[in-house]
Amino acid sequence: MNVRYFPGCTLKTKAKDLDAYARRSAEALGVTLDEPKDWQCCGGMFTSANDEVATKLSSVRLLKDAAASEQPLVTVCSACHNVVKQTNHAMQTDAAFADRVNRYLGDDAYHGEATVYHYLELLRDVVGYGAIKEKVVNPLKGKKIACYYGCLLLRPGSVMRMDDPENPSIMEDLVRALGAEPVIFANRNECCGGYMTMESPALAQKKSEAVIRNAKANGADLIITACPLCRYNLNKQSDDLPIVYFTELLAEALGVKEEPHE
Amino acid sequence: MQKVTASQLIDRAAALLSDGSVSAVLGWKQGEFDYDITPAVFADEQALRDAFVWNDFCGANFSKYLLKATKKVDGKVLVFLKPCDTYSFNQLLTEHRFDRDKVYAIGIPCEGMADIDKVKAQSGDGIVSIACGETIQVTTLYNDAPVSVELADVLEERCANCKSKKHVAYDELLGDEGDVLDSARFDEVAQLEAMTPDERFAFWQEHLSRCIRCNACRDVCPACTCEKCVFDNPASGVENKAPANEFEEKMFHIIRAFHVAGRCTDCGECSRVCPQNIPLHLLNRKFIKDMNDNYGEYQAGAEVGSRAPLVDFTLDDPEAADVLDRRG
Amino acid sequence: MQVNGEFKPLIVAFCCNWCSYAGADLAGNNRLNYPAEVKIIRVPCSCRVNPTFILRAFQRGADGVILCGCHPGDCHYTSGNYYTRRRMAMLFSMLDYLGIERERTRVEWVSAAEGAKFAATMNDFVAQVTALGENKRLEDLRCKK
Amino acid sequence: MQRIGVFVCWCGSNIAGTVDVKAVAEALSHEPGVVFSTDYQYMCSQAGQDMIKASVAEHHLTGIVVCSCSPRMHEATFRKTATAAGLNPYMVEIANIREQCSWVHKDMPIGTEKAIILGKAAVAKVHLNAPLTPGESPVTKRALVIGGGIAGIQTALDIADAGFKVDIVEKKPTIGGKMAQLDKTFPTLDCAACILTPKMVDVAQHENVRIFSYSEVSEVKGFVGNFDVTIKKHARFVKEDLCTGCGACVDKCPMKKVPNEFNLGMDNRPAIYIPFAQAVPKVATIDPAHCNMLKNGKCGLCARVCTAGAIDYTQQDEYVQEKYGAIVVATGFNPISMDKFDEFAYNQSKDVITSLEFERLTNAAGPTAGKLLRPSDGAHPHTLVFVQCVGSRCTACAEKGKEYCSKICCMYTAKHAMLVRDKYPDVDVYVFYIDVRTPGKNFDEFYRRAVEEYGVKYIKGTVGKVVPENGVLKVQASDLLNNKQLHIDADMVVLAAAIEPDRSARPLATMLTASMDTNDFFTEAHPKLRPVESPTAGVFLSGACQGPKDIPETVSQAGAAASKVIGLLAKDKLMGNPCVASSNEAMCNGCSSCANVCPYGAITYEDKEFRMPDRTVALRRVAKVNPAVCQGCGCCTVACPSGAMDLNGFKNDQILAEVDAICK
Amino acid sequence: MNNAQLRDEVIRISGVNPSKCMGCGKCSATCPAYDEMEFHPHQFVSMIKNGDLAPLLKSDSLFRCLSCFACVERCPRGVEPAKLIEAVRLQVIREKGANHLKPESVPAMVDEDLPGQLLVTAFRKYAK
Repeated sequence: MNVRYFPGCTLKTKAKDLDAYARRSAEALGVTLDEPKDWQCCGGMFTSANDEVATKLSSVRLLKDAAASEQPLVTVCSACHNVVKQTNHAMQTDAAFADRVNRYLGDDAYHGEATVYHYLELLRDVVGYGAIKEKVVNPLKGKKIACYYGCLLLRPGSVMRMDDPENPSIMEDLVRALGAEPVIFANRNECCGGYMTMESPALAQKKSEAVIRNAKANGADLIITACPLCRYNLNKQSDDLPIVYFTELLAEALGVKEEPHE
Repeated sequence: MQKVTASQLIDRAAALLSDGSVSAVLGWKQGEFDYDITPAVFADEQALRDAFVWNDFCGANFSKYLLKATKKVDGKVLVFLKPCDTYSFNQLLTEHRFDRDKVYAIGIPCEGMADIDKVKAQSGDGIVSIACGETIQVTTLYNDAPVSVELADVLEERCANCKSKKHVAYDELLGDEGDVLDSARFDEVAQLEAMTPDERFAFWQEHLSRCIRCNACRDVCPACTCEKCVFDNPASGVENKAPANEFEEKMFHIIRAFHVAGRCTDCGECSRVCPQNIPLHLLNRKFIKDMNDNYGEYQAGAEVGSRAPLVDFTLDDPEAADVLDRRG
Repeated sequence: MQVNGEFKPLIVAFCCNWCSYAGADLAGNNRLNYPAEVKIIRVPCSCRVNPTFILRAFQRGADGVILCGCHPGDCHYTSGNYYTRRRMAMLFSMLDYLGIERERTRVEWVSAAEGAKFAATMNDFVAQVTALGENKRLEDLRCKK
Repeated sequence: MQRIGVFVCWCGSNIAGTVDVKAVAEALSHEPGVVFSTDYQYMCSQAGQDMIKASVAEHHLTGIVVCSCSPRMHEATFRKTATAAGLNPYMVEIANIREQCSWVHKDMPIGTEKAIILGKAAVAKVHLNAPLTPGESPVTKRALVIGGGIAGIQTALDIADAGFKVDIVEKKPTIGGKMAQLDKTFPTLDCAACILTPKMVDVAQHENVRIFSYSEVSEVKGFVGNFDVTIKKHARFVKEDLCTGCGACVDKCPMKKVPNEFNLGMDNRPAIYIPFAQAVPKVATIDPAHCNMLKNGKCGLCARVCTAGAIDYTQQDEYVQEKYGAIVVATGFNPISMDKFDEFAYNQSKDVITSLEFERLTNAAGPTAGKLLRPSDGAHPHTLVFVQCVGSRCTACAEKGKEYCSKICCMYTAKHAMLVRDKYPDVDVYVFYIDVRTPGKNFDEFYRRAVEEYGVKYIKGTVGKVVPENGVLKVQASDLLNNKQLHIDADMVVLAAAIEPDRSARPLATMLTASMDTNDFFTEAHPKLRPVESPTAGVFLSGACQGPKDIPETVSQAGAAASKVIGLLAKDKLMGNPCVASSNEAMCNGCSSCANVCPYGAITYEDKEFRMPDRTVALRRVAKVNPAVCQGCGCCTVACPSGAMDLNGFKNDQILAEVDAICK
Repeated sequence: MNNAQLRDEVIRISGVNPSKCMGCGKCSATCPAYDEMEFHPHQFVSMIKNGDLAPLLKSDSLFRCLSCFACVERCPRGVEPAKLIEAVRLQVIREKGANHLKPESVPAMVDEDLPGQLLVTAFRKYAK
């Protein structure tokens, strides 16, 4: 099957791994990722104020493209996913906002017709973890993997509608499908410190440390994440515990992990 | 032209009669004119071969006829149902109006039925005979050669705006199954809604003042199967056999539309049989549209046992004033 | 009807026994005035009101019909007024569709404690119908004296 | 043709001040059928009523119109007068010319004119009145109580003590309900078992009470006074009449690893079990999901050790049919699931528990024999954090919490905190609260004792996150009064989970046609005046099935429900309200529209034979209204397309006659 | 804008009704940036509800919210404090010259691995 695929800015620069492994794994799973032409950066965060229109236009353009192609729109970066899904939700539910956006974007009005999936949702709901399990060639036996969700992937739960925001299992179930053992730890959905790392490195350090400490205390060998910023913050505080993108783990299990070209 | 032929239907009916599966057949036969097709009950193969017809003028919806037929006939009644008829069929089952076990229903595809007035508009008056084939061949007193009319050009309004080619009930299907369609049947209601009240009043006065209270709309309506109609019942307080004034026509039609609201499948029989060509379906569709808009999509007869919007509620239904305001 | 050259509308108010009729009684107890044009018919529940009653009132010369019941959720019979709400919404929308002035019909929820609301509603409704003038569109001249 | 008398009341100057009563009497005297018309100062006085009675006799009246105050005031009075005069009471109509005329209009001509019109409408209606007689139905002198918790037990005892038969249906193997699981009870701290178990024994031994334990109601038919109920007795694979409750089988059962539901899964029980020592009936039950003998025919140990021969592996579910005059719902409550609140790490740590689990943990008969031990490792805890309002007062997400206050949590949390501090003064106890709600006798005093005498640390604020790490629970919370975020290393966190109605309540409500609110609590007939009755006649409510309640409230409501039941069962016959719907069979289509809208389930259908015009006989489905159940709202009359359904006392033609009279 | 107008504007653009707050303190209990803030989430809600906005507009707390939405997710009343905070912050940075983050100060804060996402987000939050 074909889906529209939005990598986002960071996956073209500092998080090329996240992108490369996502592409290779998709191919191995029989999913073709079509990257729309001329996409723009999503902006990194969704401004919740309903009078902010301009900052949401790039996401709506992307969504319109997906709606026109009648394919779901898939993102892999947690931040992109959050922005695009929240924008789509606003277009569906806030008629006044949608009206203003549509005035900017020309004749064919958009009201949230596109379906937005996180790559994880694509794996779970479209490909199916059962099918993935069958395609695993390198089962990651014996590995204890902590799945770090951070904040953007699941929240707000009423909009993301991906998993229980307090007790998620979408990544853990993936880890099980890949043959490894998930490590459940309470700080998996607590913030890493996010962009505060610039202004208040101490805060980011404290938050990231708490995540790593909690994962370690529960016996993790490895932390996986879907967010380049989370990975950046956690990496800074981690000495021995590797922090990798979930797509890398997937590619490894599917036997398509080559060293990415730098 | 229709996709199944009369002879296919006759053969199948004859087979079911001869093996005893059914003991009577509800079908169409010709009336006074070729285009004047009426329902009939056929008891044996010979009768079928003599008189059964199936062509572009077989608009009659048999569902209502089952009420009497199933009570009169011992054994099963075979009935041919066009897609729109199946909705009425289900609705009557929802209301427990006949015994499903006494019916053998054969679904037949329908390409739409011809409106004789539209045919006449093309062929001219004085129709002597009509033959339905690839096209409709109309022989008139005043033309030397038969006039050829395309069915697609003379469809009844309800068929031009057909809501469904899918059969929602049958024991057996002849021909191919169709789909529920995305019809434009509410467009005319929306146009009326967009008029000023004065324009609307004028529109309805113009139409309803033509009513001669012949009761054809009621008598043909598959939702009007009351054991005793309120309009015939002196105790009901609204009994009136004949129109006394403009108000009463209006009252008759409002009450009738309200009585069938939520139960009307929009089969369009009322408008088809109205000798005065009053667009009665626009009253029924108004209720359907309002109920869809305010209480969620509901198609009467789509499934047996569903609960019609007027015998249901939710805690946050809109207020009457909001329903009006919403439309502006 | 015209009284000394002044139009006095005829208003029929259907009131449910448990809330609105009691609300009307309370308006009386508190001596809250409203026009005598309003004539109340008591029904057990607003859901007892058949559209026929409303049409009949119009046919016989009423200029406005108002239906009062318990607030949604407060029905003495638990759910009667929810049915009323749907039925009347549909009926009034149909009357509007036929070109009858929508201001001649109204549903109002009045509790037994809302005597003041009852009086205010009636004052307002009478004023509204008075402004419309006589109900020519739906009245039956034959029945009017 | 009726012979109608019109009686216009002055009500002193209340009416006569604004309405020319003589003119009204005069005008109405010319209405068709009116043979007598008069006025009087006080029609409701003895003299006024005597005048009416005399007039009925003198003028052979068949109908009466009283132009007076609101029928809500004196309709009953004048109906009695009519009865005394030998008329049917329903031949009286009131024209309300006081509240709805003289009191709201100031001008005499206007008031008089309106009063005449209202009088004419009443006269028009009386013409169409027919004598009505309330229906009678017998009363089965037995009550059914559904649910055997404290609410059901108390209701059953009160009914039984009044001399009526009562059956209790309890779905668990024993009665006792939630209260049996509790340790101490607030605000007196007496032990729950000490006050409950004697009642359990009383009810079991009462000659008027039968207990169907391990049973459920599977079907309810009929109506007030005459319910037909089917009770499903689940097979317990033990003959109740033979089992002595000795417990030999329980000891010998090799399958000992079944999570013990009575202790909320905090320890295990065997496949054959007696829920707790004081269970009533004290009879063993085999859990078929875990019994090896029932699953694969291997074992049979319990049968071998049972000296009473009570074990029966072939037992089947049994259905019992019984008739009842009244039904009491006492289905109780449960704590909500904590799955959606995992910021408290309930699914991640055994040391995060609910308050009900805490009850078991401090109960001498519980999994730790009453010792406060940390569930994860059995260690003595040093810091306890209680969190209030978990899932209560939660409007953010319907799938998650409940909008209402669960009412009992403030008090039981104070109790828990106090008991911990009393037994283990070395343990630090924090209680995070939003508000402390203690409206009850001796309740606030109790809570203050926890703070002032026992040193419980009450903190206004709540817990945002619990992180289990290296054997401690890292609790992050807000302290609103000090404007601080707190970080507490706790050993245990106790969640005051919101309570919700038992799951069995919803299907039961459908069976009983009893209404529920959006939270699945049963709705009372009137929130103030009829709080223990369901709007469905003959169905009564006891305990938390109607809303969150503590034990004292539950017991008082249980008694109240019992007294309502006793009042009903004390009658030999029920007199109905004659103003009920009735269907004209000849016109009925059998379409079910009326039954769809009936809030009381008063309409049923039957196939009836009708002679057709062609002399054949046809079966037709027709509606039948049960006058004992119908409350007379009239909703069905409008739903009925054919007009077959009509309402006595407010018939279509009567209302139309009023409309016509007003619009003339 | 005066305080009342500002409050109404904040309520309008955030789509949040602060009156729904029952004062449980869940937002402040759950906030990861609590200790960085002069005014805490529950105070934000209360100050906006009361129209007491002046101290907020001047406070650095506006720029300490991580937009992690923990308060939004866990609030039992659906108040969504993060959206309120953002609406107030927008009132500040939309003023000319009031950008909290200036491009010239960025180079000093970044290192080689810093993802572009971070800069984009920070600018969107802190500057107009």
